[in-house]
Amino acid sequence: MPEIALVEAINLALARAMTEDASVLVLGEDVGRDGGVFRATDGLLTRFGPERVLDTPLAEAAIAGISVGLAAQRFRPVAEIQFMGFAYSTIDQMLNQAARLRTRTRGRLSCPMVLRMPAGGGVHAPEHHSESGEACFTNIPGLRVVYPSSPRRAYGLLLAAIRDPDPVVFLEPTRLYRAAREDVADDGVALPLDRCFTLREGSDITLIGWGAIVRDMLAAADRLAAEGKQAEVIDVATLVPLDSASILASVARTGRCVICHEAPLTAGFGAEIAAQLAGPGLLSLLAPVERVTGWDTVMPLPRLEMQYIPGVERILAAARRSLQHG
Amino acid sequence: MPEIALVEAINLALARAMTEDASVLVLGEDVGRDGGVFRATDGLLTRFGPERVLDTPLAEAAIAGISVGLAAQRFRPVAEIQFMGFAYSTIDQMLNQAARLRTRTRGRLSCPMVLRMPAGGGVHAPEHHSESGEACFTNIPGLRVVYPSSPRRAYGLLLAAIRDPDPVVFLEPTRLYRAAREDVADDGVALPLDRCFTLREGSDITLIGWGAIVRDMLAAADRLAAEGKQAEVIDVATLVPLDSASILASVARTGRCVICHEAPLTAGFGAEIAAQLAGPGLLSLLAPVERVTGWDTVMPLPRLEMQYIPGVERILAAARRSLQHG
Amino acid sequence: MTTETAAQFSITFTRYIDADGHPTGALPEFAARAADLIPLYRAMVLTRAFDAKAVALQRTGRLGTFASSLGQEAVGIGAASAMAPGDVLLPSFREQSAQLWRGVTPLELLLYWGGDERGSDFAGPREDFPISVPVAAHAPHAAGVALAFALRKEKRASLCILGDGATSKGDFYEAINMAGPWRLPMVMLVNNNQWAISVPRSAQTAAATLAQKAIAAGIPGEQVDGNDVVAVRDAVARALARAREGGGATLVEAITYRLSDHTTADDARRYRDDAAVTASWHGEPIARLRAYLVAQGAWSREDEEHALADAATAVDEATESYLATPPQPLAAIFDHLFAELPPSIRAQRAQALGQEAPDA
Amino acid sequence: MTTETAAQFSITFTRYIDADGHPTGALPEFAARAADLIPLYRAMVLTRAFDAKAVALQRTGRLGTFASSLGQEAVGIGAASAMAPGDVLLPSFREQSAQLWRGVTPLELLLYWGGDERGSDFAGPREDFPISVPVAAHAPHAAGVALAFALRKEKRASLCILGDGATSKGDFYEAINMAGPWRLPMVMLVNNNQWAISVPRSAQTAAATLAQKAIAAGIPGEQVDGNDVVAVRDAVARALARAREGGGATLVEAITYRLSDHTTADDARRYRDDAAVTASWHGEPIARLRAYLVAQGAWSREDEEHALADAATAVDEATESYLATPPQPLAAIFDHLFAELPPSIRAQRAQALGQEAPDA
Ligand SMILES: Cc1ncc(C[n+]2csc(CCOP(=O)(O)OP(=O)(O)O)c2C)c(N)n1
Ligand SMILES: Cc1ncc(C[n+]2csc(CCOP(=O)(O)OP(=O)(O)O)c2C)c(N)n1
Ligand SMILES: [Mg+2]
Ligand SMILES: [Mg+2]
Repeated sequence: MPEIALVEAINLALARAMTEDASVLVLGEDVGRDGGVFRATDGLLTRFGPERVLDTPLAEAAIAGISVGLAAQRFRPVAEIQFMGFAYSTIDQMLNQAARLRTRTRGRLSCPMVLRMPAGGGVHAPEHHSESGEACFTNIPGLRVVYPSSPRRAYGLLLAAIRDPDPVVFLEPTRLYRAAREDVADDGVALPLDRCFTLREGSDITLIGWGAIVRDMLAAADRLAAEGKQAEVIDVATLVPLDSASILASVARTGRCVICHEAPLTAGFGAEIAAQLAGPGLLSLLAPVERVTGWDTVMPLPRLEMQYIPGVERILAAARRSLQHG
Repeated sequence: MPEIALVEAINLALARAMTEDASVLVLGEDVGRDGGVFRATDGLLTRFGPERVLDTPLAEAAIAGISVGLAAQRFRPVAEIQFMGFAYSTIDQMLNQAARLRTRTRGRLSCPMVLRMPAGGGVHAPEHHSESGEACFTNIPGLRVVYPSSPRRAYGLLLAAIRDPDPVVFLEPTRLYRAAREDVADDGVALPLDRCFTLREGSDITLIGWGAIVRDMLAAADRLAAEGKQAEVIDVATLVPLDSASILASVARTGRCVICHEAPLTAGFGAEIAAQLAGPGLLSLLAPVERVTGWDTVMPLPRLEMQYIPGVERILAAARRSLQHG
Repeated sequence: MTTETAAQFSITFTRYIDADGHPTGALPEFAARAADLIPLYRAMVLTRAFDAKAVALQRTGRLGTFASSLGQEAVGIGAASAMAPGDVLLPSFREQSAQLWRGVTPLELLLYWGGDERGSDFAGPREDFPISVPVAAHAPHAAGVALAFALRKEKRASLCILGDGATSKGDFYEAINMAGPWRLPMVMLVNNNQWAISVPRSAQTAAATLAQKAIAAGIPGEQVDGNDVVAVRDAVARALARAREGGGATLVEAITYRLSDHTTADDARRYRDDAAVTASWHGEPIARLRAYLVAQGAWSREDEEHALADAATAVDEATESYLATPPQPLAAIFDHLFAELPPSIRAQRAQALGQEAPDA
Repeated sequence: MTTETAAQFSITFTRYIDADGHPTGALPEFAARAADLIPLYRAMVLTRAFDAKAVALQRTGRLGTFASSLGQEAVGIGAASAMAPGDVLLPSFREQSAQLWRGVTPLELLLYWGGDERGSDFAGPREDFPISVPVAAHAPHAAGVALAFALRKEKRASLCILGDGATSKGDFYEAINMAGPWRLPMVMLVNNNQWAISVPRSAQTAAATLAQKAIAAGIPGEQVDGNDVVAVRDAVARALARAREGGGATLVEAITYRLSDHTTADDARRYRDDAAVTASWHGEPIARLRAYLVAQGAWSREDEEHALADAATAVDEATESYLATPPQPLAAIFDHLFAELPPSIRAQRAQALGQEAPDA
């Protein structure tokens, strides 16, 4: 069981899915000979041939749109969008078409497609390459939104996403593509798409988040432990549908919660979790829910990006504030 | 001061803005001779000529995109998207371009444009014509999102949106286009873009929402009054930037809150308001925050749409639940 | 300076039967005997009867907004009659003629336009796409369906029908462009009815023809008289045959005229002259084919009466069933969202059905 | 059947100076005297020096990902030198040559690629757009800018430069199509360098030329040798002149070759043969124009040394200033978001700057 990077886990899951199911196709810009700009599809062309691994023309809306057509014809397209910054032109197809095909036809047609893309900043990439736009996809009924934060979860959740009979937007934390390494068994075992992952148990406070910031949450939990406070760390992983039960249960135990994401604060997906805490979770709360997020500003170019992206210190400050409360 | 319908108030504001500022242009599909499919631009072509009122080819992304170009050149384009269901292909331009032009150029170029569109259901329109997709626009730094619910607020807020030096997405409740009537003085007075509107004061519970459901909130408040409970009714009107202070102040007085919107629940913009109540507003809360929203399903075709759209009864049920709490 | 010609193109316009019903020359194989055209004629008559009924139902509050295809029946019938059953149709919102030919029932159409999703659960052509209300959004689906056929090496093709207005949308261009390098078995049929709501064809694009948009994609494009069902069928049949044989995609522009309002929600007198509309009645597809059939001795006044009566019966029966169909239960909103409803939405479903106290 | 020709088109390819630097005939007015081409030559040399330095800075961790224009310098210099100061440039991410000619400083370019927004606050061409990293997203902006000029009846035009890959994007087609009916003063220049990262031109579209995409929009389109700065400038100048005079938009395809990796983050050997790249060095724009100038007696080895030295100095000075420029303060993230910062974001700003307790 070799230690591999997150992007290699993606690659492994793609290869596994293609091996076990001939209807799985990979398509997108530069996914073929180049193996994808991050190498997520490296080697697949050689292994599965040009009828399973398709380099597309440069047109994101159509990449999503032809995937809908392929999926209606019982293929399972796994489309790659090169960076989340270029995924916004797919929203129309994902919202009006992919997410609705089953509903519109009362199940006659369906849309088992996956739209994968790297998301988030922190790799000093050019303008428009460091987006955290997940909130654009989370208020779309009929769509699942998945965002793993470790190689093993990336592997298992991508398998699940591909096997799922409905459309999934699958976000991959660019910052962890190479930085996150882990033993991953290529055992073809999928992880559930409707469950959060509790990465660390603790009774004093719950840290909840997704994507690259999960690593910072774990680091913050270490620091808190050194201060004598046990933080529970939850990787949401599947944003939609949300595993509210696990989240509410954790906060019911700890009474305190810090929600962390890289996307801007206002109407970021963290708001949904906080809203559930204000609703069904209210009686558990011993302190105001904290959100540690990107600022409500445009993601800056690389020179200031690390001051935009929230990290361990901001998580710690929020956690301490919460722990000191009441 | 004649009583006019909401769509006429829009028309009045457009005419006023065009009269007072020669850089204001109106563009979109069928906005010219046809006067817009809802007649929002009726008469403008005759009055201001084809150089101020432009019928565009059928291409929403480009309608947004050329507006960015016009705005960079100091025009103030007011672009109409025919229905919100067709606005999703503008998100790329609004998010990556319009909302960022000022930031990207450190203020050298800016983007004073308005993207108007009808939103919401309840008029038995065809498929894809009854969307409430505001959440797709609310996590976009640099963008304002405005959604009036009465003729007067439509008039004053549209004037403000057009005069604003930055891009604004302006949503108009289709259901109220003709149904909402009010005296409107064509006095050129804009309403503030950073303020909620308290439509009714009350000390027992706060009802917060936007768009067509505000009328149902008012009706619910009447019913609650008959039951001896005074509801404060707040029309959020400007979703982004949100007037958190007014909302928190109201809930600080009432301790109870029902947030209402037509869009689906999960990650709807109501979540942001609930999140603020779970955060800075927590100590005010005497009961769990209630959200009365569209279901997390695809907006059904007309035969079932009124069972999808939340109305007075669901608001009342939530309010009573809240009032009974604790 | 050297200037050389890098590429040359021409776009043809084809018609077989002129506005007065006169053949302009020999007709193609499938129309060799006039009687062979009778099914097409009857299908156009059925479409017109259906449209009239649907408009009437809307006017009396018993149907939602509806888009009539008055005067454009030859486009859909010509195209659909060129299809093999295994081909897949991806229609826009004004192609009930093609859908009816394909086996979508008048009842299904009424259900759909009456606001009931069951109208898109076609009992007949199970793989055909539902109507695309968003203009041109189905163009890339047609490319995807065609790609599926190509990958499976099936001799099938997809047929996408969209309007003149649709040729301004990025989706349209991206789809035909993708069809090029992959030689996708797809036919893109532009129903050029001269109007996109109030926007005339001339304001939509400076292109002299819409067929020439194919040149941008490196695929063949041609124009036909869209009121001549023979010309439409011939061009689409050739294009489909080439597509199925691996010859790639084709764009066909069918020139017709929208004799009706855009939809029942529209009042076309706001933006176009009645005179132009009246003039466009000359050469409309049904009268044209009737004139041809009559002149060929293949059609009588009695045949006409039968055809009208049959169409009326079919439409009336469908209307009765439609009006007698109760709406779906509220649960239907939830039950087709996912293959399996996630727990969070199961809870909402229960709440909606009032089986449980709500909790959000 | 009647089949008639509805429309005909042809696309020309033009070159003035061939791959070996030989004139293929008379040169246009602006190039009548060889000496007049020296500024263009020097600008190409400066661009190449800039690109080399930027790549070196990136390799040593002092610049972000960078897109070299090696071998494509004639496209941007030819185009920009055809512009009037009042025209507006909308460049993609590989058109530093055009930007430099327009007066964007090497320092500004380095700041931008070094990750500092101040690099897009051009002191020179104040109305030029910043670089468009999203492919083709700036095409509709160019149409909007052109529409602004047309509405104000100013004799100005917009020039948008984008790549061969960009011609697959809906934005590109929607923009040129809109330019048609409105006769917008816009020039769309396609820098066809044969590659979109790893995707070759042939896989991008089945169109025989990219210039013919203009036909879909009903605007003129032509091809030029993009390694011949005279041909590029001539075609763009004619197109701009026509645009400013109300003659509408033009698409110009400049055929060149990307001699470098896609960007510093790319390794082109993964997907293309070194041999093809090596072959493409023949006829590259700088050697070509130098050969011409030398043959005309307008350029000496000494001139060359001076040009190289001047370029090196300019680039070195810019590099020094760049490396000496401290980053913006964190407040800059907030201060250009809106003309006036709304209260909620003022609070975040304060929180970010640590002046106040956070509260979210
Ligand atoms: C993307 C999109 N934008 C706008 C609309 C609203 N709309 C419905 S039909 C129509 C005009 C379509 O014109 P055309 O493509 O020529 O088809 P026709 O109606 O003439 O059949 C418009 C603008 C829509 N349905 N979809
Ligand atoms: C909309 C969009 N999709 C994807 C990308 C990633 N990307 C950057 S450059 C590029 C290729 C562009 O090719 P081309 O238009 O030919 O320009 P070139 O790089 O050759 O100059 C791609 C796919 C992007 N920047 N924008
Ligand atoms: Mg039309
Ligand atoms: Mg290229």
